[in-house]
Order: sequence, then structure tokens, then C-alpha cells
Amino acid sequence: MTAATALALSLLIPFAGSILIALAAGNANLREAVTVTTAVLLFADVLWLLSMATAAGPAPALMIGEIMPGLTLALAIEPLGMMFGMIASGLWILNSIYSIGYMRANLEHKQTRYYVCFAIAIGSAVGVAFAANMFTLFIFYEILTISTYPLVAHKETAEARAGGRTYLGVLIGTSIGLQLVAIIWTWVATGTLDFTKGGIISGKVAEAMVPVLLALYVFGIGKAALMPFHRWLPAAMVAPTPVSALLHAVAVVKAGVFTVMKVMVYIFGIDFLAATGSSNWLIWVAAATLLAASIIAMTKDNLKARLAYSTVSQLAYVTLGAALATSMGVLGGSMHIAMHAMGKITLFFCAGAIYTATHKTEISDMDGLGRLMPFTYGAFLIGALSVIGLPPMGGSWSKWYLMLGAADADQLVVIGVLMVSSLLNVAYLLPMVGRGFFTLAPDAPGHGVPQAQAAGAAPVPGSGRPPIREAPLFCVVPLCLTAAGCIVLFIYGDALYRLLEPMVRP
Amino acid sequence: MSIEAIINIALFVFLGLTAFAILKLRALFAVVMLSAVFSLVSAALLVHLDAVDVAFTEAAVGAGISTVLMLATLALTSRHEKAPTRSQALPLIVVFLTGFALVYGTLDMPRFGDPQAPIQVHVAPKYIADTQSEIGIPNIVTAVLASYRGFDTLGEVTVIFTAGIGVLLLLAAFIREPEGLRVQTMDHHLVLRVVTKVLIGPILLFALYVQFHADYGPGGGFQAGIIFASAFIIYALVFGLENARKAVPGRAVRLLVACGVLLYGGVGFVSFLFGKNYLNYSVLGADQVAGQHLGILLVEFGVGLTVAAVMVSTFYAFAGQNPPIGDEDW
Amino acid sequence: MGVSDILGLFNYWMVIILMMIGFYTVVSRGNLVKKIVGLNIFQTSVFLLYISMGKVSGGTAPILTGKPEVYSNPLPHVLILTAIVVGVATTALGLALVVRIKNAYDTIEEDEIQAADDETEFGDPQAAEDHRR
Amino acid sequence: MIAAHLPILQVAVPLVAAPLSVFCRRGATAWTLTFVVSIGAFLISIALLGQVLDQGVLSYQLGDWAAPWGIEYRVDAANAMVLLIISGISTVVLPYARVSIAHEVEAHNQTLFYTCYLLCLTGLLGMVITGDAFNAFVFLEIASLSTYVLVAMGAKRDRRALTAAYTYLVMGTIGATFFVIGVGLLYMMTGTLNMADLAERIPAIGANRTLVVAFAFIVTGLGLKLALFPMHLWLPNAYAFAPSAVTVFLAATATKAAVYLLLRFLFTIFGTSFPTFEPTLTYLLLPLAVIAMFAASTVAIFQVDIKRMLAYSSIAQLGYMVLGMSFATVTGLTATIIHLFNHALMKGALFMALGAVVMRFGDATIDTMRGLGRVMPWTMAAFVAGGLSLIGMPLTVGFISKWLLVTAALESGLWPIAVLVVASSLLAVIYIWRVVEAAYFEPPPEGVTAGEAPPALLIPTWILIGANIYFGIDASLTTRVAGEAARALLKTAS
Repeated sequence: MTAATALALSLLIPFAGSILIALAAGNANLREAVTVTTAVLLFADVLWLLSMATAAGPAPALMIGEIMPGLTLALAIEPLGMMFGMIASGLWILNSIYSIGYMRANLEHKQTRYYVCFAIAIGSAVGVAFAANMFTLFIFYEILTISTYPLVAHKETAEARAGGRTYLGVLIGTSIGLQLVAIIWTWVATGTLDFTKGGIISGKVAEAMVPVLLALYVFGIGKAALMPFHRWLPAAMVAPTPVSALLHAVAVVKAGVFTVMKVMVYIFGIDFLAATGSSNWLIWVAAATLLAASIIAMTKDNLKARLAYSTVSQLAYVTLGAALATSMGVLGGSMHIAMHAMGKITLFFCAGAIYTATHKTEISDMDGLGRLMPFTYGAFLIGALSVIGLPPMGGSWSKWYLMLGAADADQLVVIGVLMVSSLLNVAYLLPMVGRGFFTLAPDAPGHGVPQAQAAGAAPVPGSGRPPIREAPLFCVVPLCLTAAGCIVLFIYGDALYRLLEPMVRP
Repeated sequence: MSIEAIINIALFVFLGLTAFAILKLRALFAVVMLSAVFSLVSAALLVHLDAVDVAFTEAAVGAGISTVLMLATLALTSRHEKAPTRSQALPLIVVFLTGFALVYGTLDMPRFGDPQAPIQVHVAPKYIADTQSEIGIPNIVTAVLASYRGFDTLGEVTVIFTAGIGVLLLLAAFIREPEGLRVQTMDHHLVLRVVTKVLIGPILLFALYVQFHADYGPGGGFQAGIIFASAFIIYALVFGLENARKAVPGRAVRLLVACGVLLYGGVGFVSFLFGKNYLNYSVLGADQVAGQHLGILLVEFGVGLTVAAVMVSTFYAFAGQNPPIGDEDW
Repeated sequence: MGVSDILGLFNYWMVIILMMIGFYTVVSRGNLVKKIVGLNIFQTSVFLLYISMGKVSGGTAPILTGKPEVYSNPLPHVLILTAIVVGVATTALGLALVVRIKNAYDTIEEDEIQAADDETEFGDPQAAEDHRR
Repeated sequence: MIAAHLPILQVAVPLVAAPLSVFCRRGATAWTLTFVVSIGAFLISIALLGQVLDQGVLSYQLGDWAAPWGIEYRVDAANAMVLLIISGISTVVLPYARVSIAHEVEAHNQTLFYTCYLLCLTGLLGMVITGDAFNAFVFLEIASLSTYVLVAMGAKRDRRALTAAYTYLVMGTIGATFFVIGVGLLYMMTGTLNMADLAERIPAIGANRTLVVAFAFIVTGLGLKLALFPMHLWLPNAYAFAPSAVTVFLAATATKAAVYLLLRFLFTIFGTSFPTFEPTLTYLLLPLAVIAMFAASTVAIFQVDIKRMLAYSSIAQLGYMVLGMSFATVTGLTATIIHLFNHALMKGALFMALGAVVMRFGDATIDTMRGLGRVMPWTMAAFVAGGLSLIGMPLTVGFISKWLLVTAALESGLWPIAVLVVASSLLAVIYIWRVVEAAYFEPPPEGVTAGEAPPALLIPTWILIGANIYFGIDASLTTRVAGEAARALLKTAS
């Protein structure tokens, strides 16, 4: 199998899969079997690509076609995209398994539409990851937006539709209103949109205008949720939890920060940015977002809302890393894409599991649940630590490199900011765990049992300690795996570093 | 100031007064009559400006057909205009702006009657010079109309054809069949009947003359068609629509409408057979002039046919409606 | 600008005045028949514009007489013959529409028609139903 | 031999077919004739485009009278492309019309309806292909008169079609008269009516107030015909109440022909060097276009009748076309011309989808659309696809148009305009999404059972959707032809 075929398959598998899923609408088991198989196949294909990308020789590339003279639809592998591709396709497997448990346990409607859109979304995420030029990336970026809209508005309640409207409004508004202009500007100025090491802007756009162009890009990439364009993220919380997991950990937000990173490294070129200082302003916007979001997160009692704002703040880390325009910063930011993905998906899986088992959404109601749901809470703790950035969790690496990057850029204030925000992370994540384990549920026996039964979790024959009432296995297994993933990423952080390192190597 | 100029001014002033009266009056019957007057006066003006063919047509159309149609419409709708309620400010502004723009535009115009004006020296002279040799008929207007710019005239026939079809589409549904038709003859006007009987013959003859004499004098298919139709309309008015319909049934008229256009368009295709371009009549005869002559004759006939048929069918469509206003109310 | 200019442009100015009266009748009057009459005046004045520009002083009607003469320009005549036909065609269609409107609305005054339509659109659903046939 | 006559056949065939159709006793026969003729016209226009692309400008002298004394047909890439749009759309619309017209127009009018349709087709083709200013007026009138009638045919469904047609008639006639005044003044100053000849003589005259006024009147007259804001008042109701098939045909072709004429007069006849050319484009057309983009889109958002909503959106889209031409650059004109084509595809598809709804429910108001996602899945899917194209989503033709338009704006250094273009297209998101939400996230009213439109309606709709996507993914052909057309208009070497 040649590299080109592998690339073609990486798009073909999910999109073909979505069709098959639609065809299997009649039979739930078959439909979900197809989903998982597609996910596994895709991951296998991506791993294959990884092996070829890391091997010596030219990087895999595929030219699909030319839309307008000079504007091509093309795919190519480079380290950053490779990493994002692996995250998206890998976590999709777990997410699918989790979805099966969650959607069934909560008797959600229109599950076929859900799985179809899910497949399309992952497909376009992979497209974003492997895009060889900004034009291709933009196209998949938009498909991703459209295909996730039905997922956000899945419940079809007035609230869900309002959330969907905000979601679509902000994302399409920014992407068409700002990003497209930026892209066409780049096209008119440079005559190319190919991602090129060292960037294409240098010398083509008046230096004074570079910050403007940069602003059009970073704010145009609404999926990066840089304030003030972060509103869509909390709004999208109305979606079913697996969707939130997809949006906040796997596909959407990561596609956002990934695109930011891509633009910084391959359109502007970090050396050019560093030389002109055009991205300094962005450091402060990112830092502000980072702190503000953390503070807002603390005020939220709704677990998913809190996690949402935590995401906004974590994304800012990545943007910050890019804005530092030092190789360490870029590497740290890029690694944080992976680290945060693993940590945050764990947290969302847990939130979903708690909801499935007890139908509780407000943190203040969750006293004592830790003892009822030890696995879930254990996983939550691990995920939280990773997000905070404490060893031995993957998150520690990315924050460490971010610090180094800030140091390289002589941005001592930024280092301070990172410190503070880590403390804030502790403040809004750990109390949740504390409540879970060290307070007693006011209604320990009785409450929540029916749902638990409905959710099909068998009470373990109790020996003095209250019976365990976990969410269904389909929910618990994935979250344990992702939690484990956080630790694995810590151990293999170095491998990740080596994968990414070429993109900043001069 | 020459007598010519004085006539010119007088006619224009009269036109202006008529137009203003039309604007002001609210009795629609008077308005329609005045618009007929307006057409007649402008026809006179056109004669004065050497445009005899146009004058002829304007008189036949403006004072003839249009007036008949408008009266028919009034009979079917209402005869009084309500006072305008909306503010007239905006229309006034628009109109004044337009008017001033035009006046501004006149300033660089060649003066009236200037023989050195661009239009007198560029394209037109060829028509005047070569009509005799190329077409071989004295009436240059007919030559240009039917041959040099014959395609415009084909378009013109198509326009009138469109109107005929359109009126049928809009009103046909509401035409009552002859039996249902209230017979409105004018038996009580003996004189009128006699006069009409006497008149119709000569009118038809005149129509034929105008039709086939167009090469030599003013006139042509269009005018002839209208005259022919008006003869028919007079007949219908006096002896009743029912009898008219018996003489020429609606369906037949409809087909005649189409035939005229077909004839014109078809003649155009003949030239293909001789490898010439569309509407090149030269191939029709032994030599160019003969061919042009025949071609013009044919297409003019096509025009006449369609025009007459359209006028008649339009008249049927209007006159066939149920008038809410009885004849007595007039 | 001297007398010659004024005389030389008089026709055009008069034509413009006529045009504007016709134009004003169209845009300012609410009666549908009156509008059509206005259109007629508007168009007829355009005919006069064309014919005026074709006139050559001392010229005669462009019908060859054999002996050398000055002829007025025949081309505008041809164009206007076509234009007249277009005019009458428009009139016929317009009037036919007026008749239909009268049947449908029982009025030919713009304001009353507008009122009826507004009722159809925003008025009581009953009225809306009536016209949804 | 016949190849030499293609230009005239393009017009003469439908012109002669119109009177022929009168002889058909049954509507079905008339339809068959019309359809065959339309296919023929389509093939001819394809052949013409081919000839133009490899032989350059074609000239055909009617009656073999040399221009400027005779009337000349002149075909270059610009009008060849418009001819293709008109005849192509007509060919797609007719199969749709057979069913929807049979349903929406009185039985006894079926035959003459197609006669009228043929005349409309003839007029549009004739006004686009001709190289003679006055001949353009004549065929413009053929097209207009037949259009008034076609619109009025909607009266069976809603009497407002009559008033719409009347307003259209009055406004259209004013526009045509302005146009003919302008042409008259041009003739007065140059002595010719032939466009090419005019193009040569006008620069020779130099600064001249009469010519300036002629320019103004032609722009105004055509502006009325193409519903250039604020002269658009006739359009919304005409589109909203005409029979569905007519709406599709008009929306996709009628205004396009007027846009073409405006392009022809502005760029070929007056030319960029004409004194009032620059100011008119910069200070009149450009602002009007931008206002149209926003005003019309905003009004569209508040429409209850979705047909009218799309009509307003058409006014906004015409704004894009005028904007493109106001840049007076190759890219700008390319954007305008390609949008003529693309907009025909998207609006055609959207109005077809609505026509299916109208045929089932008698109207297409926002609450008729409730739950249609389940009731008429294919129709609504087509509507969504067309809507995405209208918004300008990638992989649809709408995106191509917008891309070129923004590129043109940036090339001309007008980056605020570029931002306005994309911003205005966001309004499209709002008014399209109103419908999408109603159709997919609201339950259908009681008693409405699932029932899809007949294939005769669905297939043409999806053909257009397919075109929307195909030419959105591979725009190399369309951009090439549009580029040729733009260069032909700007007289720059290709």
C-alpha cells in the first residue's frame, strides 16, 4: 500500500463509514458495530501513515484535484498533522464505545443521525489534520462545523436549538467573516496557500499589516475559542456528553488550536513572527483568556459548564505557545494538544458516566458519589491532575515546555501567568474529587438507585461499604482507558517530542 | 420666424395642454378621449416632421385601437379616478431630476434640422443613396423597415404576436361563448347601420391598398392590418359581437395570428437553401431587386396578417367580457 | 445661447416637457388605467424625440421621387414604427391585466388593492384563506 | 454550412416555434415542441461557445446587409456564456414545468402558456446575442411582455400575481423607455446603432453632455430591468406569485440577461475611458451594490413567504454581480460573470425545491415548512444543499463566486469591501437557517403525512444541485470561460 493510498483511505474510511452507518439504520447493533469497525480501521490506517511518515524518504502526499486554477485540494503529512490525526482517530474508537453505552442508557433519539454525523465529523477532522494547504484545511474546517451542528442541537429542545444557533453562528461567522478574508488576502499577496516550513508571508505582506492578518486568522479560527469568540463552547454544552467530549477533546476545539498552530508555523513562520514581533499582542490576549476562563470556571456549579470553561483556558495555552514563537513554545503548545485531549476527554467521560448513573449535573449535588463510583472518580482524579499538569501525568510535559518557551522568549510574566493558572486549575478541578470521596452523600442509600438499575449496573454485594453503582461498562471502560492514557503519555512524552521536533528544526 | 416653425410651436403647445389636462382630469372617459386627441395631434406633428408612415401608424394606433381598448376597459372597470391620497413629493422630485438631466443633455445636441448632424451623415445616407439600386422601391422607410433592418420588423411582429397571445391568456377564460353573449346590436340606429354597410367595403379596399402600395407610398402591413381590423371592429360594434364571431370564429383568428409570424419567419429561412444569410430576400427572385421586391411583399403581408388578427382577437377578448357597467350608464 | 439655439432646441425641450408629464402621470397616479395613459404619453413623446432628430430643414418625406431632393432621415421613422408597435402591445397587455385585477379585487385603485393585499398577508387568517385558492 | 448560421438559429428556431405551438391542440404537444426546441437551443449555445472559444468573435449579418447598415449578431465569450445559461436553465426547467404548470395553470391555457414561454426564451436569447443596440431593445420587449404574462399566470394560486405582473409591466416599461431614450441619444450623437460601431465612434466624440445623459439613461433603464437596488420593487412579488416553474426560469435567467446588457454597454460600448465611467462605477454602482447586499438580505430575514424571501435574496445576489463589475478589473468581471452562472444554478435549485412544496401545500410560508425535513426529505435536502451554496460553503458554486469576488476586492485594494462581502453572506446563513430549523427541528403540523414530490420535480431539482456541487468542486472550466468573457469585455488580450 503506497502512502498516497493510505492518505486517500484516511478520508475514504470515515466518509464511506458514514454511508454504511446510514444504511444500517434499521439495526442498532449492526450500526454500532459498523461505527466501531470504521473507527478501528481508520486508526490502523493512521498508524500505517505514521510508520511511513517517520520512515526515511519523502513525506506522504496526495493531490486530490484542482478546484480553481492554482487552488488545489491536496493532502500531505507533517509531524503536527500526524499527531492530530492520531489523536482524532484514536480517541474516536473510545468515544464510539462510550457513545454506545451513553446513548443507549439515556434512550437518546435519532441515534443513526448521531453516528453518521460523528463519522463525518471525524473524517473532516482527519482532513484538517492532513491538509497540505490552507485552502484544503478551510474546506474540511467548514465541513466539520456543519457536520457537528446536528450533534450539538441533537436534543432538538428549544435550549438545544438556541445552543446550536450560537454554535453555528459563531463558528461560521468567524470562519467566513474573518478567516476566509485572511486566506484570500494571503492568496492575493503570495499566490500560494501551501503550508511551507518557514512560512510564506515573509516579504509578501507589509510588516505593519502582518499583525492584522494574524488577527484575522486567530480570531477567524473560532474553534480555538480565543476570547471573545469562546461563547459557542459553553453554549454547545447542551449536547449529549459524548458529543461534548468530541467537541472539547477530540475534533472541534483541537482542530481550532491545531489550525492556529499550523498557520503560525507554516503560513507565517515562527522565525518571521519572532523577528517582527507581530505575535506579541497575541501572547497577552491568550494569557488573558487563559486566566479569565479559569476564573469563570470556578464560578460554575454545573460540571459540564465548568469543564467547558476549563477547556477555553486550556486552549489558550496552545495559542499562547504558538504566540511565543519560540521552538520550545511551539512544541509545548503542540504537545498540549495531545495532553489536554487525553485529560479532558477523561473528565468528560466521567461527567457523562456520573450523569448516566445518577442523572446529576450540578457539582453541589455530587457529594459522596466518589465512593459509589470509584472507577469514575479515580479516572476523574487522574484526568484532573493531567490537566493541571502534575507528574506523573502527560500534562506535565506540555506545561514544562511551555515554561521553557516562555523563558526563551524572555516572557517572565507569562511564566507567572502559567503558574497562577495551574493553581486555578487545582482550585476548580480538585474540590470536585474531594467532595466525591470525603463528604457523605445526604441520601447515600436510595437516591440514584433506580437510574443506576436502569443503567444496568449491578450493585456489588456490599461488605459494610456502600455498593458500587457505576455507569454501564461501555461507559466505564473507555474512561479508565483514557485515564491510563494520561499516564502513558507521561511515559512516552519523549517519543511525542521526537515526533514533533522536526517541525521546528531549522 | 418661418411659418413652419410657428406650426411646429403651435402643435407642441397644444400637445402640452392636452397632456396636462390628461394629468389633471379624473373623469377617465374624458382622459381616454383626450389621449386619442393627443395621438392625433402628434400624428399631425409627425407629418410636419416628414414622418408620414409614422404619422399614419400613430393615428391608427393611438386614436384608433388604443382608444377602443381603453373604452372597453373603462366599460369593464370604472370611469372615475379617485383622488390621489399618497404624497406626491417623491414622484415630483424624480420627474424633475429626470427632466433636468434631459435638458442638460440637449445642450450638446446638434440643432434641430441640422443637415450636418451625425445621423444625417453616417448610416442613413446609404439608405437614401442605394435603396433604388439595391431594393428598387421608392419608399425608403419600407425598404429599411422590411429589408435593411428587416429583423427588427420580425421582432416587431413577434412583439405584437406576444401581446395577442398574452391578452388571450389573460382574458380568454372570461370570454363568454357566443350563445351566452348578450347581443348588443344597434338595430335602433338605422342610419348607423346603413352608413356602416356602405363604409366597410371602402375601408377594406383601402386596407388592401395600404398593404400592397407600401413600396410606393406611406403605409405597409402594420397600418393595413389595423385598418382592416378597425373595419371589422366597426362591423362588430354595429351588428353585434355574436355576428362578428359567426363571420370569423375566435379559433380561426388565433391561427391567423400565428400564420403571419410564421410567414415572416419562414421567408427568412428560404435564403438558407441558397447558402445566404437569414432574411436575405435577394435569392427569391431572378435578380436582387426582384427578390427584394417579392420578399418585402411577403413579409409585409405577414405583418398585416398578424396585426389584423391580433387586433381582432384582442377586441374579441375585451368585448367578450361581462360589462358591470350597462351601456345605458354611458 | 442665441435665438437660433433656442429654436434649434425648442423641439427637444417641448418633447422633454411632454415626457415628464407622462412620466409623472405614471408614477404619481394611483388609478391603473390612468397609469397606462401616462405610459402612452411618455412613449409617444419619445417617438417625437426620435422623429425630431431625423428632420432635415427643407427636407421631405423619405419617398424617392426621382428628381434630386433633400430627404429627412428614414431610419428614425423605421425605429419608431417598431416602437409604436411595442407601445400598443404594452397598452393592450396592461389593460388586459387591469380588467383581470378589477375582476379579482373589484377596484382599480392602487391604494385599495394595497389595502386588500395587506389584509391578505397580515390580516385575519380568514381573509388569508379566501385568497389561498 | 449550418455551423455558419448557428447565431441566427439560436434565436430564429424558438421564434418560429412560438407561432407553431399555437397550432397544438393539446398542452402536452405544445410542451413537447417547447422542450425539443429548448434542447436544440441548448445544443446550439454549446456549439456557439465552442466556436467562440477556438475562433474568437463570431459575426453574423442578417439579410447579408453589412453592419452598421444592417443588423449584426455578434457573439463573444461573454454573451455565449449567457446564452448557455439561458438555454441550459430552460432545458432543465421544462421537465419540471410539465408537471408543476399542469398543476398551477388553468387547463385551457396550457398551450398558449408554452407559446408565451417560447417567446420569453426567444426574447432573452435575442437581446443577449445581438450586436445592435435597437434590436436589443426590441427583443428586450419581447422578453418583458411575455414575462408579464407568465407572471400573471400565477393568479390561479394567488390573485396578487395580477398586481405583481401589473407593477412589473409599468416599471419594466419605464425602464425600457429610459433605455430607448438613451439609445436614441447615442444614435443622435453617433448616427449608428451598431454596438461595435458605437464603440468606435463614442471615444472619437470626447466629452459631450448628451452622451453623458445617454449613459445615465441606459444605466438607469437597465438598472430597473435588473432590479438594481433601489429599483427592485417590482421583483419580490413577481417572483413570489408567479407559477413555480416561471419563478425558477426568471430568477435564473431574466435579470441575468439585463446584467449582461449592462456589462455590454458599460464596457464594450462606452468603455473604461468614457468620462463618467469611473465615477459611475465607484460612486454609484459600488455603493448601491453594497447597500443591496445588506438591505435586501436583511429584509429577506423577516419574510414569512419563503418564495419572497428568496426573491429578496436574489436582489442581494444581484448586488454581488454589480459589485464585481464595479471593480472594472478582469477578476471582478470574472466574478460577476461566473456568479451569473452560479447564481442561476443555486437559485434555480432553491426555487425548484420551493415549487415542490407549493405544489403539495399551496404555499411556502415559514410555518408550511415546519417538519418538512421528515415530510419531504429529498426536497428539503435539496433546499439545504442549495442554501449552503447560497451561503457560500466550500465545495459549492457559491464558494467559488465569493472567493473570486473577495479576491477581486482585495486586488483592487478595497479590503473593507471584501469584509462587507463576507459579512453580508452571513445574513444568508440567518435566513436559510430559519428554514432549516423549521424543517428539521419542528414537528410537522397534525395530519400532514410524509409524501415526497413527484420525480418529475425532484430530478430536475437534483440535477441543479448536482451542478452546484460539481462546478463547486471543479470550477476550472467555468472560471476559464468567465475569464475569457471578462477579457473580451475589457478588450484585454487573453
